[in-house]
Amino acid sequence: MFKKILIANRGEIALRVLRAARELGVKAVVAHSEADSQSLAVLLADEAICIGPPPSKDSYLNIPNLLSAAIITGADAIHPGYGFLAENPQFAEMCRDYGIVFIGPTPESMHSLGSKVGGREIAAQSKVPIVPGTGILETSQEAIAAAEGIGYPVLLKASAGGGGRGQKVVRNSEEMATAFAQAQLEALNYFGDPALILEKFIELFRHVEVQVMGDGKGHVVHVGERDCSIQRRNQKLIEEAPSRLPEDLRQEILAAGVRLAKHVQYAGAGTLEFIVDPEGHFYFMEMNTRIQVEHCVSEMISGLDLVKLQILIASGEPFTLEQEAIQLRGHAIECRLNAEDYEKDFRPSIGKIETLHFPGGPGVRVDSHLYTGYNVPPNYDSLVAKLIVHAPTREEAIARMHRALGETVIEGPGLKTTVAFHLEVMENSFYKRGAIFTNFVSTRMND
Amino acid sequence: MFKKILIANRGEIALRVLRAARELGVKAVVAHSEADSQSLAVLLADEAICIGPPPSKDSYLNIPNLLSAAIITGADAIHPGYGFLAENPQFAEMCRDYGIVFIGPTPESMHSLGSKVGGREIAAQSKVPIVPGTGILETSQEAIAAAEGIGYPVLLKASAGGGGRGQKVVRNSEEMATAFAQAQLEALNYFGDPALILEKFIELFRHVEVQVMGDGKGHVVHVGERDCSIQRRNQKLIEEAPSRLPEDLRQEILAAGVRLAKHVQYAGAGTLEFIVDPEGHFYFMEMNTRIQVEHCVSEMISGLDLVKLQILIASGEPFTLEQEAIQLRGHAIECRLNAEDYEKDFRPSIGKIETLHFPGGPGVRVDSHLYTGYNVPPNYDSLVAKLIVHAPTREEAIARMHRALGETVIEGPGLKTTVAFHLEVMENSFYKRGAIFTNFVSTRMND
Amino acid sequence: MNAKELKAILQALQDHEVAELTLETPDYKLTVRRGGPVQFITAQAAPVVSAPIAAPPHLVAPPPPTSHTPAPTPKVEEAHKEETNHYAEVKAPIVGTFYASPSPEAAPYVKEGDSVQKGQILCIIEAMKLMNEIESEVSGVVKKILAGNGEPVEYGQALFLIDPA
Amino acid sequence: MNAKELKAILQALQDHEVAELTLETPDYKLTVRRGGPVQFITAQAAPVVSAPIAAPPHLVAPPPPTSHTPAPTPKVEEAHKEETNHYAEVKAPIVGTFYASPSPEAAPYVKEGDSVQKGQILCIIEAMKLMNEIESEVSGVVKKILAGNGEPVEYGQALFLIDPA
Repeated sequence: MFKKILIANRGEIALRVLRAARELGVKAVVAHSEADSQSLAVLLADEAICIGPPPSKDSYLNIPNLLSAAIITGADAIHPGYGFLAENPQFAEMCRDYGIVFIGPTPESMHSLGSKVGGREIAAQSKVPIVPGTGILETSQEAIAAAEGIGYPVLLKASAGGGGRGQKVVRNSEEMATAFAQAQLEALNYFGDPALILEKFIELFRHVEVQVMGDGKGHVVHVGERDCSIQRRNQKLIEEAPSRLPEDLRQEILAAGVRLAKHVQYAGAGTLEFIVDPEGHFYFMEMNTRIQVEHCVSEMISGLDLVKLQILIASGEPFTLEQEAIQLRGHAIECRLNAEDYEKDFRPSIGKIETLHFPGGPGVRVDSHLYTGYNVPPNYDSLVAKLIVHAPTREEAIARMHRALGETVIEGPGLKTTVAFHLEVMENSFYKRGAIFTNFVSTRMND
Repeated sequence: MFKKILIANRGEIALRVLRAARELGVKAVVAHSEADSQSLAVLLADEAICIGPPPSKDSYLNIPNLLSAAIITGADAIHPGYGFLAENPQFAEMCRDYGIVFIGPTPESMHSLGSKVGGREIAAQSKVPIVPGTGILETSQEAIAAAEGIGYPVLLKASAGGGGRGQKVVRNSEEMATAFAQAQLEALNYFGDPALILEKFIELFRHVEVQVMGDGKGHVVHVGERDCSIQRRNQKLIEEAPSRLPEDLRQEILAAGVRLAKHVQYAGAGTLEFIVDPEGHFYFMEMNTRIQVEHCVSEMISGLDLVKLQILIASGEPFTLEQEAIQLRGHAIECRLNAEDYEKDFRPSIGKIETLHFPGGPGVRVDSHLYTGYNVPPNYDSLVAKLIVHAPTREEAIARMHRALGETVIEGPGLKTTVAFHLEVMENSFYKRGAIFTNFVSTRMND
Repeated sequence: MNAKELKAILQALQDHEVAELTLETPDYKLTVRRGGPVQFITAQAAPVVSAPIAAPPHLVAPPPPTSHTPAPTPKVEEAHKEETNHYAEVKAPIVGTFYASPSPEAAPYVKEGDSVQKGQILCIIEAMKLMNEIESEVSGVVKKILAGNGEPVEYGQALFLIDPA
Repeated sequence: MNAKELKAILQALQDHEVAELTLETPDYKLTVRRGGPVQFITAQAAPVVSAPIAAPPHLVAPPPPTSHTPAPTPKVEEAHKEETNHYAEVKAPIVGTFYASPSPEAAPYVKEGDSVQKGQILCIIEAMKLMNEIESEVSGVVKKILAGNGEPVEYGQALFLIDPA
């Protein structure tokens, strides 16, 4: 086991890693920016070190300072959390160069899985379905020919792009020429590269992802799947486990996830994201080579501590957990409480926490770095707490979440959170009966 | 299902029942004393009603006011929590007389199980071992004769007594005459009745109890057992589930508990307390005909909500849960955080909560009626929070509890809690290896 | 200005997030600070009586959680208590149903303005089908009856205000 | 002006997002600041000065949880800052190991009492096996060296106090 772990992150995930380290009896140093010197992880840490000014690029993304911090504090491993440097293969490589264990997969895994193209190749090799699509297209004629093969509607995408920018939905061949020209222009503007690819456009789908844990030598187990379809602008807001897919489809997707992760001899915690259309077709989207925000729902139904397992695997402990030993039980839901004003289109909201009261009782878990008197800094993302519930059935879990949200108080001058949004979802009849696709927030919440 | 439940209790258990009611979609009225008008249960309740001045005897034990409160608020059931009127058969009977459902067993069950003698009779009928003992003894000669049969050491007890008063340990026949006279005198002084009985004295034992749930028609399941050996002056301080008894002994005790509860066609939640000596002999002590403080550890390992089940059973819902469907998983520990000064011999400590921070993260549950700004009233017992953890193994649960205690902050002017005591136990090597008998606190904590 | 008008003004201030209002007329002077005391000064009178209004939950002692529970509405009798603290309050000694008269047809035991003697029956509280007669603890004039006929009353609830003789 | 009228005015202000309004009529004078005090003065009455609005929570921020974590010990440089706030502080611009001299055998770059020029090398911070020379940002006299040779330093840690020339 490691002597000391440097936590290269902030907020609730820094606290999450600190808790795991503490339970393993490993010392932890929390690396923090100047804005986070009074964060809960820093206050609870065995040791803390400032690694830069508030802007992320100068602190949580500052590789030299983070590595130096690990070196001078005598840390022999770094946990990157999620976001920031968690999926940066250069960082993982530099950790290796300096003799520090990066708690995550190898840089090589991250390289090959990190790009859309690489992920699609690996999926094809491991016989995991991907959304039908093309390589780079030169002309709208080529695009029309490809679209005929795939079937309309199709999606034109910037090859270099991401985040929905430079994308155009094309519903028939007449629309293609104009859309192609527009998409090229946008791709050039956003990414400096006009190259386009084309994919089948799947309008209505669930976002389902498979949690895997691997030992880096080919032993891979899944810890069930999660449905993360409640999103807004591609940001997940509510996740649950298990999904409500038919059992045979669930098993097919879980098997596909394990197959792909085994193919790359994946090490540590990873998530394979799939889209599942209403007909039950599923397509691999990408793999997230890190622990995720929503890992907690998988922990609740499995009883496992995925962050402890990450650390154990990275430290070289034999990972011998067999699939049969992982018993998934009941249903878990996570609500992300963001410091945003739901009434005002989720406008970010910051301020000081003056009154804080989290729910308790059976089946309720709170992961939050808030404390009374804490100032939510404006520099980082708006997640302030994760409220997770677990109950024997989905119906009971919804009732429990509703109850727990009703006990939650996060107040301060000017501070708003998304508690009201989540209460509304828990009361929504579409949500209650599980009729959820990724367009839920825009189409199902105005009834 | 009921329309409305009156909660005839306070503190964390009032909140616990309120949470269960809310998750079941049942309205709840919290009956409270004047001292508890700002309690968390009152603040969160759908409705609250003051039932008397601060002293318990005038409020939480005031049967007419409680029944009137139920009647005028339109409640069709009363949940008594634990303590106060929870095991008072007269109250249960009066509820029935006034057409209000008492959420608990029948008054008849409570009557017969409530007395020591009654409990011993029922145990004998259902072939559950009891501590060898006698009926009322007239003379020390009779006592000597009985002790020869049972084997020394023996315990002389006031027949009318309880709470350890009027008890004398007798280690051989020479001591008997003096002890008998002293015990008679004490029995007369404390209980107004010099009658004595004699029992085998078991010096070193574990306190192990079986949680059962019954439907009142003979269907009874157990929800595992708990070890509650960490006590001080007969007050439980730490409980865990499962016990660390050998598997065959565990199963024997669980079966004995179910057998006895079936024999009385027990309804609702109940606990059968056993003492288990180092040689593996076990003896039934008594049955608690209510939900207990430590029910949470059983909830953690079973995933069940015992208070919801209590309410469902009392409302007449069919209770069809089969023993095989109850899967116990992992290990759970509960620490009772009392407002007491551990450094000063557990002296009670009251005051206003100024800084409050409860732990979170995986496997941590908090049941507490505290909130920032709350005044801990001096009128009631000192339990202010229950900290419960769950993990795959006992070792991990201890590490988790230690971590969670380290995150706990309950501060106010003059206010002390037993957090430091619990931290010490979690670090104690006897506790860690499970070498625990009820004398742990007095014999194992000065090393 | 009566209680109802005052309540309406307070409600308006709260609805519109107004922090402070000062109003002076020949009859009275009113200062309201939300989260603080209400000052109500009659033009003739010097004494200042303040009544707490529902404080928003981030003042003074960190408040109890109230976000999704209805804010505790200031009870009517609270206001009365403030204005009239030289009156004796007769409180409910038990939980039950308040009856102003011995039977539905009968006249009420007392009306506002009546003089009562110490020990005189003021009302009945029915609890568990028993009628409990509630006696006045003081002699004086009934200024206000605070509970309605047939209403449930909790322990300690103020039922009458009596101006001691 | 009655409650209803006031409510209508407040509503209008809110609807039109007016922050402040002053209205004078023969009957009254009204000043409303939303989020601030409302002044309402009848024409006959002497102007009323209203007290400051609900002050920001006078409660000091509840302290962060520290019960089982060592209380953050005030850093040495904090004290220095107090005493010597006209001095310039040279802070660590990167995380690493502080070295006072270019090599173990060499003399330190500077000693307390030395005069230094802007741009002069004060020390080295080793980070990831690279030696980073740290220059003085001001000219002046080195009053205090706050880091020890070979000590780890975090970002922003004060290394030198310099009395500017």
